[in-house]
Amino acid sequence: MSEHSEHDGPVGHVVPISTYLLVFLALIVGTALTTWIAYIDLGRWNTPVALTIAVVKMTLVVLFFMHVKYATGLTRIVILAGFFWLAIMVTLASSDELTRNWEIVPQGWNMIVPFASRLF
Amino acid sequence: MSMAIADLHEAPADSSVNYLNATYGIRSWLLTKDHKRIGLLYLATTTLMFFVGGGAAVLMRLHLIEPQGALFEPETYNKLFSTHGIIMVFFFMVPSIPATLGNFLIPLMIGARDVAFPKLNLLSWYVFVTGCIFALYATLSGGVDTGWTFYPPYSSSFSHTHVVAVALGVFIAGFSSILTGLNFIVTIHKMRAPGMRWFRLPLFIWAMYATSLIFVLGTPVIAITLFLLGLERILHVGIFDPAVGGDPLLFQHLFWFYSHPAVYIMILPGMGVVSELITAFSRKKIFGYSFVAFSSLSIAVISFVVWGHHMFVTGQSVYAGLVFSALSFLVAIPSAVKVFNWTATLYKGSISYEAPMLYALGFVGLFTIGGLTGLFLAALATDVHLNGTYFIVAHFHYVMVGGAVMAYLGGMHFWWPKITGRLYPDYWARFAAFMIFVGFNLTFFPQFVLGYLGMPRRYAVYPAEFQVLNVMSSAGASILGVGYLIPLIYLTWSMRYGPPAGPNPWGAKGLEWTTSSPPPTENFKEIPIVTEDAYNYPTPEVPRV
Amino acid sequence: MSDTVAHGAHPPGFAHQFEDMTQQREAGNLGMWVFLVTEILFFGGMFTSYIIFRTLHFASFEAGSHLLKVQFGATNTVVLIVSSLTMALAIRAAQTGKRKGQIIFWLILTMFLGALFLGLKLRYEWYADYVEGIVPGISWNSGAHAPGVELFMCFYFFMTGLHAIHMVIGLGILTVLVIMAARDKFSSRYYAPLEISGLYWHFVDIVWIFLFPLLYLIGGRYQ
Amino acid sequence: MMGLIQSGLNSIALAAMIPLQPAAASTIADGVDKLYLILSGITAFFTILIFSIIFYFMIKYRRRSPDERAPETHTSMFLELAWTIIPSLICVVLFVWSSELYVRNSRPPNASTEIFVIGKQWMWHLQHPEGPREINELHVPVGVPVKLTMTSQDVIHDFYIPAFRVKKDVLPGRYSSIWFQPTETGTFHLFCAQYCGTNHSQMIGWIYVMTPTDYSAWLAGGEKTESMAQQGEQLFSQFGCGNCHGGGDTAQGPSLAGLYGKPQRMSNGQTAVVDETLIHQAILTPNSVQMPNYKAIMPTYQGQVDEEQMLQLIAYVKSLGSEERTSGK
Repeated sequence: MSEHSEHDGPVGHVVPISTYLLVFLALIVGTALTTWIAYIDLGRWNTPVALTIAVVKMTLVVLFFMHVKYATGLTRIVILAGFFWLAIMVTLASSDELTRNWEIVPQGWNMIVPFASRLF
Repeated sequence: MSMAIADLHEAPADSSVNYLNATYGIRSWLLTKDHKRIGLLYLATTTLMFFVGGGAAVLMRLHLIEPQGALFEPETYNKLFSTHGIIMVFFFMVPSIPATLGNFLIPLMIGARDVAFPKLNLLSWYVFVTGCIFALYATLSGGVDTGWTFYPPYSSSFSHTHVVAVALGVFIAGFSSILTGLNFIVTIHKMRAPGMRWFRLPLFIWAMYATSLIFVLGTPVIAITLFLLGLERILHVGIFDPAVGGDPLLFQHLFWFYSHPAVYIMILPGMGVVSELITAFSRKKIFGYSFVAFSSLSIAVISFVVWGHHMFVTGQSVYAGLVFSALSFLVAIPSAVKVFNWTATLYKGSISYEAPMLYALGFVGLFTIGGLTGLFLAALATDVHLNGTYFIVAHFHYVMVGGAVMAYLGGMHFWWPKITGRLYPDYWARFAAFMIFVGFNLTFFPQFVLGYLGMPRRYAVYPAEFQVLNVMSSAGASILGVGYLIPLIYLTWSMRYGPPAGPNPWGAKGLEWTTSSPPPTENFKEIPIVTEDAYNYPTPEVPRV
Repeated sequence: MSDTVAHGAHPPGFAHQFEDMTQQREAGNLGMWVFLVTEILFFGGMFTSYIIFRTLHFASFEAGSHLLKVQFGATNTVVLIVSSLTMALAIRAAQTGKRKGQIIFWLILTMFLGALFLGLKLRYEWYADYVEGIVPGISWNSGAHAPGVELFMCFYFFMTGLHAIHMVIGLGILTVLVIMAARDKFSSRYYAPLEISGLYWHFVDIVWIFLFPLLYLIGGRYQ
Repeated sequence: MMGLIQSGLNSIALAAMIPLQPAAASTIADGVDKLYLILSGITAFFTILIFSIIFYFMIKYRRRSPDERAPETHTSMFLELAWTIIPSLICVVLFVWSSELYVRNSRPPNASTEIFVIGKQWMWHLQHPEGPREINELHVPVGVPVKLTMTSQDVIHDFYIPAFRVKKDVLPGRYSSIWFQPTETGTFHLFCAQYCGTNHSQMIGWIYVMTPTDYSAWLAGGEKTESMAQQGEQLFSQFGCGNCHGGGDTAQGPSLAGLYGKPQRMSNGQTAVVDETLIHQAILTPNSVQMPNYKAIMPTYQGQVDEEQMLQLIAYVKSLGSEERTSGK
């Protein structure tokens, strides 16, 4: 049940136009930045940087365009659950697919050492 | 079934207007937005699918009486077990308790007029029926022979059967699950009656909430997986094809990401039902309410991280095998907690043995066996030997049939007076419960031994030394089959001829028993205000009102 | 809880199973978010597969990525971001009780941008790919590319195709909204359909925000 | 409780009629059986425990009058913790035990005889390194570790010998392996345990475990054939592989001598061990395993080399071992 009461006038939070425009501008800058960086050789960092920018852009859209900044905790938990489950899928599926070619495990519990050394 | 339901309105249980006789005619049923009527629509559909899938099972067991196969060509046998698996898993077990009992009971139990989105609820049923039609069409027009697991490259490139039609049916039915789960989550969050706090909810609601989580988080993955499989089959290109660097095992990962949790879609609602039954028939508050409630949620979460135990022998990496094995053992613990708490609830109870209670106790026993034999399959070294044999078949039937179907029947018998306003003959109900229990054990216990002896599953013909156990299993299956027909007969009979039930025939607690049987269209004359915990059965200190 | 809403005459759009408008609005909002979570996992199955194969066959995926037309990918990203802004403004117009003409204007502009996205994609990317022979299963020049590139292109078409299907559904929803707005259904008290559809539209935008770098910008284009 | 009686009766009846245990004929079997027995013990213990408690409560606390009320009992934190922690500990023990066993069982001894297996709908094709081929039958000597290298020509199959307690999927496009060391002579079932189509249940065969002398006689008795490595060497020259992979300064591809089993840096920056799967990839999709310092000029042999020839080529590459050779011939 809802706890907060609403008066006359609009239900829900009205975001000022200036905020929308700022967010929009940030998104455009982000897009330009990703594209520009793709043409610069950062070695192994190209993908992480591109994805970081994408995550920032997503966060902006979710918080402002989708009003999550003004939403209840429940909404946030729901969203986080979605990403958490996606992370489960990626992590555990990769735990097989990306370790198949690892050298066959040594005898007995000595395997923990090479196993751990692959992780770090 | 639907004919019989349509007849109901001619015999109103009491003089007042209820959801069954509020409006008349087929149209009023097909366009209903009442969660109770939608529950009954699901009941009719899933019952039909159950007997289609069950028919396939009976034919399979008859075929296996002889080592060389008594009845069919191998191809036909393969289609039979595929049909059995696909229909039973996707079109009966998954929607059974959630979509029938869940739909009927959730608003009643939390004190709401309806689910949050009644139109969406009706739409889910139509989506489900569409899925059923695709599956039935494919079955009738030649069938499918991939098994319910659809493993490529067999399903994508080698099978000559109606894979795409069936996969499409499952895909469509998946959306029905998603919409139902979504509806339930929002209903449980937003539609509870005043005073119905989370820790006052009946445990069936907790179980349904956990189930809905799996619906919402798992089903989209099977949808996209089957979508990719269909594309691969139609276009002859795709990501599961090793010829272009793809990986058939990736399909298995994505498939089991849904299909392992799907096992808990089947068993969690059953656990919820049993929590209701055991408390009602022993007149006791549940032992360890919060432990039972949280074990439902933790089962839902853990169920998503154990899927790799289906793949210990498929060429999954040793490392992943170790991770998945460890996680798989985890899921045993909340299940054990539940079993112990149910048993402890009986302590000092006032236990009576009407049919629903017999089903519930049967559930606890069979689920215990089903759960414990799961340990053999979580353990890597024994799984290597048992994977892909009849041991697996026996294990998951103990969980899904001995567990979930027993609970479903128990729940059906428990709430039948509420649903129809009529009582059924208890003698027959107990007889059927007994017969199902015996038939079930005779069917599936020998399969544990068969599996350990090394008989692989999905064999149309088998070496002669396995015959004795197979014949025992087939004999059990015929008892089981008759056992399932008996309730169909007397429950249908009771809809017209059963004595009126009254609002609370069992003396049970819970909001659904405070309204008339059958309930009025909007469930309650006035939205109730909840002031006490669930299962607050009167004790000697507190005189019964 | 606002009693006037609960016990007075039912406002437009009020459904019987709810106690009041606030409960109804919250339920609708939560329902949409739960649906979007299922969408995350629906696309997630594909993203998971993509991430795995991209790691396993990095060289082929890089080669495949360079077959894509990055200028159109970038342009379309901007187009979608603008459409998200116009969608947000359409909702804001309803929220602040603006005249229906203004709501319809923003909605139509959103639709136009959505259609522009699909048009660019169809004409300058997919059709061009078809002509070039880099559409696996339909027009594939097997001699010119390694098998791993075919795998990449499968992913490219499956993922962008699925995204495009979502765009088309979005355009359908927007059409309904325009009709509803034209019939004066929305007010500052009731704009739930707009708000919920907006969430969907933004979600589709977010999917593209990830598809763009993941598909078009692998390994850098600096070579 | 009915289940208990039922199960009891079942067990007695079964014990009288048929064995409850499959033959145990490999070094792996005993360990697995021991774990199986313990697990069965745990299952029986808890099943009997739960059934007896339920049965006892059912009788002791049966409702004696319709108005009877049950006294209130309170949740006991001690009990809750006990039945959370005890199962957890049992699970930890089981996990450690079974994983250790599994890891031990999955590593073949270094001196294993290698046999090559191809699964196809619906038969098993096997070839000994000495050359003899078999269909749905496998002859092996007792007491010698045997390693199987397996691949599939079409769909996923599964190589399963119940008496040895070994099982592994056989996949297209990849090589999987299992090993076993028979401890008893005799004839044992070979099953396909992964559903593979219409005649899945006929994709079965026999494993003949023979004394070493019988085995040598069997090997000598068949038609004289060249060893797999020799057959592979012939293919190697037939396809002209030696032109580039023959070693020497002017060679356009890497020398294959001593390559097998060694990690190699690929031009995509990743390191991969040269194993069966990698050799397979190199022949069918050369670009996917391109090595630095060499030009990507190797053509694909897709459609020219079948699975059987592939295994012979692999056997040849493996036979090159680590000894340095200057020419392919």
